[in-house]
Amino acid sequence: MNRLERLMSDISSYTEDNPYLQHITEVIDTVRSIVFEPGVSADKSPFLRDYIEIKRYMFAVVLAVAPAALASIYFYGWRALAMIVVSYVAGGIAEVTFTLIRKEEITEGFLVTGILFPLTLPPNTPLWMVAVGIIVGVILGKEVFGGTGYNIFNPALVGRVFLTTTFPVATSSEWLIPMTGGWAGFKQFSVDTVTSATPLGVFANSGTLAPLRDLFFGNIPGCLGESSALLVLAGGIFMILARIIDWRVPVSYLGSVFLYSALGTYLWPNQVAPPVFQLLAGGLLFGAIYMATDPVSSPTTKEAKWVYGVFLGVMTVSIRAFSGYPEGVTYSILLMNMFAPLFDEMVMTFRYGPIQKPYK
Amino acid sequence: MKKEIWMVVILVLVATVSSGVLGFVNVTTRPIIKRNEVRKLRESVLESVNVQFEADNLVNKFESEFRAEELGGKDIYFRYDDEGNLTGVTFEISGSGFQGPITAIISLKPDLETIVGLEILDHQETPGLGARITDEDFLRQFNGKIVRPEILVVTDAGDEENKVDAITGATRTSKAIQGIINDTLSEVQTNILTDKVMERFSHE
Amino acid sequence: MKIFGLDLQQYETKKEPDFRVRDKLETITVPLKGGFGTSLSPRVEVGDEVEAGEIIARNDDSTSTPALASLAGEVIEIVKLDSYHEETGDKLEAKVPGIKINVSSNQGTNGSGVDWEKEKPKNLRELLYLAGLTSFGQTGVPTEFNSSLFSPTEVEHVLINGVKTEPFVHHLIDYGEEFTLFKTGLEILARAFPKSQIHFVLDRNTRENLEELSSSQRIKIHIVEYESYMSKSKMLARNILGEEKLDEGGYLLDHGLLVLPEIFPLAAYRAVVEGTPFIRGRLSLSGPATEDRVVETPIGAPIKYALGEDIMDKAEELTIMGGPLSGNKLENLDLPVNKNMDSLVQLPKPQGSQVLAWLHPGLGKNSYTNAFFSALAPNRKKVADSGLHGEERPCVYCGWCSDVCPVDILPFQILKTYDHGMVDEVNRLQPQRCVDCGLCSYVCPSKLPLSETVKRAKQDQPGENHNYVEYEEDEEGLMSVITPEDEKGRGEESE
Amino acid sequence: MNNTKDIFTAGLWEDNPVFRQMLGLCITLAITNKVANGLTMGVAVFFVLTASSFIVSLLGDSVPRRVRIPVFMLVIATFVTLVYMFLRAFFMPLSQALGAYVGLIITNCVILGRLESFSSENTPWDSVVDAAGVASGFGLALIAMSVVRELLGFGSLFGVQVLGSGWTPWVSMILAPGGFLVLGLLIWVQRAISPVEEG
Repeated sequence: MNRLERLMSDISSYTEDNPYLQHITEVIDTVRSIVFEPGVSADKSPFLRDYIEIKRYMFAVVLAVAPAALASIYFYGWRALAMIVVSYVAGGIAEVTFTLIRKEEITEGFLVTGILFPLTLPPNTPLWMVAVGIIVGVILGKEVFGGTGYNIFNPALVGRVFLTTTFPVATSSEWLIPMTGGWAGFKQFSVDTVTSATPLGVFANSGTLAPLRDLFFGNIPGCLGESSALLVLAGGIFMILARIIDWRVPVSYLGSVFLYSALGTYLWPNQVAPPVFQLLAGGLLFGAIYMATDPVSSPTTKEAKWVYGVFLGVMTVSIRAFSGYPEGVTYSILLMNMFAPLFDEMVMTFRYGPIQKPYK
Repeated sequence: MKKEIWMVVILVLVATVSSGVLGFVNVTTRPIIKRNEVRKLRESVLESVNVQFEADNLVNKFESEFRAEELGGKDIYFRYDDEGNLTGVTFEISGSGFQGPITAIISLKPDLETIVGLEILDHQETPGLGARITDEDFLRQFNGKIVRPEILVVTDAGDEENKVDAITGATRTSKAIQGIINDTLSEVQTNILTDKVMERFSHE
Repeated sequence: MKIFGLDLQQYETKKEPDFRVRDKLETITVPLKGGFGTSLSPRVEVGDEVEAGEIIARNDDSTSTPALASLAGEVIEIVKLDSYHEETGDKLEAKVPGIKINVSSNQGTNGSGVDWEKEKPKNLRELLYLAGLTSFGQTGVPTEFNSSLFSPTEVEHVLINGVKTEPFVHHLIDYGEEFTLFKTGLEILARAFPKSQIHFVLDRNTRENLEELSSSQRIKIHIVEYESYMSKSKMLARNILGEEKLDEGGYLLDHGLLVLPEIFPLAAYRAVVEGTPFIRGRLSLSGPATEDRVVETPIGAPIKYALGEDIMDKAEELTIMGGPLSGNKLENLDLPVNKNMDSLVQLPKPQGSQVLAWLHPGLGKNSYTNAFFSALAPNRKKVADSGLHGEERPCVYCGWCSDVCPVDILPFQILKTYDHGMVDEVNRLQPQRCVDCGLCSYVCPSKLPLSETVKRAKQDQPGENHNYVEYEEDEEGLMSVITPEDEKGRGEESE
Repeated sequence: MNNTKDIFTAGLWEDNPVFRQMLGLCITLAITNKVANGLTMGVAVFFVLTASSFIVSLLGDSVPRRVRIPVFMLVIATFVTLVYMFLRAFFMPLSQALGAYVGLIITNCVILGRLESFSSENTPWDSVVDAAGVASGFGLALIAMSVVRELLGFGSLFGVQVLGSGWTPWVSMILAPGGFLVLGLLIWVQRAISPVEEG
């Protein structure tokens, strides 16, 4: 026990005893458990436990998304980092306040939401909107359902949808053209070359396809995290290898997008973009890898994951091609989030048979 | 048996009283309601040709400016100058917007291609977004634009005579307005008006 | 090394255990219950002199197996011993009676064997009963005596479980030197249960050369993968009986399967051929917090003495009876060794207070996930301790528990529905398939009590016979057992 | 329940039709994006509810049980139609904003519910007080919701810009999703102030 740890345990026991400070004990304990691994032994078998824990589990996602976050600074300047910081601070305050009022435990899920949320926003989103969005996402998307583990929807996407419906002008009408070459965005705070549409928007309006090479490496306007397909894919492969996400969801999602859009391009060439463009453009990769795979809001059985992914793909291509929105990843994931428990239930019924009610 | 009769009696009684009261109120308010509707239409028509009016001289003003005629099941308002020359045509156009039907009043020059003015009568577009089609700034853009080959509502219109700026963030509604104008106009031009207007021209 | 799998072998200390014999004892306490059966009433009184191998407690009325004095000496006390629930490891209120003997001689018995090839099967079974060997197995070994719920004719398969796949646990038999004896033991078993098939199941690492065994038609050899759950008798039974039968629940002997530990053939050989009853047990000690050894010791010797004094130096570390994944915490090292104790594992307490542990690369940490970068450092020694490595959190539905489950159930769903008291939903999820391997709790990042909950859900199953016997306390505070026969009767009544 | 004040406050707060009984939500969600609409609807419902409560309690036992629903509907429909024509005649823009929802007051379960459960069994005075309380509660809910929604959605109250011209409108607040969100949050607030007794 070193000095720092002793100090923290002193603070913790002091706040516990003090009637005025009691309600922040939870915060102190959370900080303590974040800083020091608690040396608690298992008291029931198995006595041997895996070293994995929720903090590391969540941190692995942050690690996986870090390259894409760095790239967003490269493309759009340090303002991208400011958005991430605002998201963490505002969302963190909302989370802690809420859990203190509701006298619940502070959980680590916010580590992930806090960074994924700003990466789904356009690079020129005003900072105060980022704060509003993450607060709505954390409170209405997660805490009202009971906190991490109980939410129906992906909190980051709830925040994003709230922003796009509430501030449509600010969040979906103007896009920035990313900088490239040399140090690009690392040398400046923000970018102000404006364009009116993302590659998907351009396709919806005029049927012009952006070059695939740009889509892959990231020289295209779009949301912060989605600009470079390469880095998103790299993060996805890391998470699949680290078992943080299940490979079934992204594979079935992307696969069904590919197949459906291949068929769609053949049948309705003016409305459905060709498959490879579909895969690389917009937030599909980011959504398939970081959002659709959110363990809490997606199905948990293997078979249901396949079904979920296929439905996601069909819905995304349909929204992109036949609705008023050029992009459909967010809405399809949120919609399928609602069906995730149903898919699980169907799989369980298939595997174990229906629920027997012996006394009825 | 007595119960059933009582039931009928009560129902009849209540219904009679109710319909009596409603009938009375209806008779009193119907003219007012009718007047309100006509008024609103006339206001829009007058606004579309940018004629100033006061609330109390609305009727006079309208009747002095326009002559209404029903052609092909559609109310068309013709406008003449002092010498009796046809100077404009005004009628209602409608079609589906992003959220629901949009009805508007459009005024044209006798060539049936140059827009004099556009007014929105009714719509259900998103407030703050699509609903901004009722903004003066948006509508005034149409004044003087020429529908040839068709009007285009685009993001950066420039000074072209058949293009207007769309509403930021409401691409769908903007496109809907574009569609409504082009479709209705071509239909009205070919089916109803051209002959009639030509006839007037030659006649006068 | 497996990229996509649970590789608990990384924890293993590969060295061969040190075999040793303990027999310098002053007092021993023979527990009157060990393994299956009711606890016995003593047949001796304080002051009696007993011989090594003499039956000192026997109860023919209820299902039980005789208890034998393991060393010669004078009975000095009848004591009450702490008892633990065999499934949950909780300390029970009721006590087990034990006979404390002041040892006068550390000499073994001078019994004489029989020619097993000429004996009738019935006599062989009687020998096993009198040697105190029939308390093994889930429901005892069937004999003509009242040693089991079942009769010998119901035994269709006898399975010797030679699989030791839980991390650290050692085999109790030296398959090199003692192999001939062991093989003879198997043949004795084949004669004792003439209508049944003898199966010997081994894991891949145990012994390479097995041709000698397969010479006999009656003895079948099975080799299973080295996975931590393979040593579970229910898991082994799947290979022989098929899944459908097991999912119905009930005892294994309901389906004619008798599962016995690997020490059984050797003990049977000694009882029949050498005339030495089962008075010396074997116990393996292993784990990162201690020295690895296998000890042969008279039954009734205190655990800490049996294993050696140096175990006391490690007393602050966690001692587990059984394997680290499914065993129970052993708090009292003064308890005597009983017949069905076979392994102790000592795990160090977690070091704790690692600053920002979740940011460390964790090269020395074995994990189901590769979120640690230990997969990149395969040669680095992997640390094992008894730590929870995190706090309990709500389930995040990562699905790892169902991924590692060897029998394809959904532990997190069982936990969720069980905690909400949704009985029908729990039953639908078939918790009775669980083999108690503990892997679901092992991998859970939220540190939820998954395997414990599944165990409880399994016990609540309608029609599911409890794997273990239930205990009641009698007037004297001693443990009396509701005999499984009573239980069977009760079950039928209530349904 | 004879205390006039109790009857009134029950309808206004503890048994608030929107926040507690979850009645009349269709109207509540549809028309509360502007305070003027909310207020008008509140007044309309107030008039219809008190008037029909009064009439129904006067009719009292003379209405046979089996035809009570048709009779109630007739009474309500009469008053609703009155309001509808009145609004169309004298408040044209408001009546357009409220659209079909004025007509739908007829099917507002708040009204039918009060008539069925209270007015038909109580004295005219109690009935009117109860109706006034419930209708005020309904109006209160409408106004509370529309204040939040108009303030955030337009930055204005009664059409007057109060949050400055630089206010970015929260469009979703004007749309249906905002209605659901604000309703949910206000129910939360109301229940936090006076918690629901379990059981």
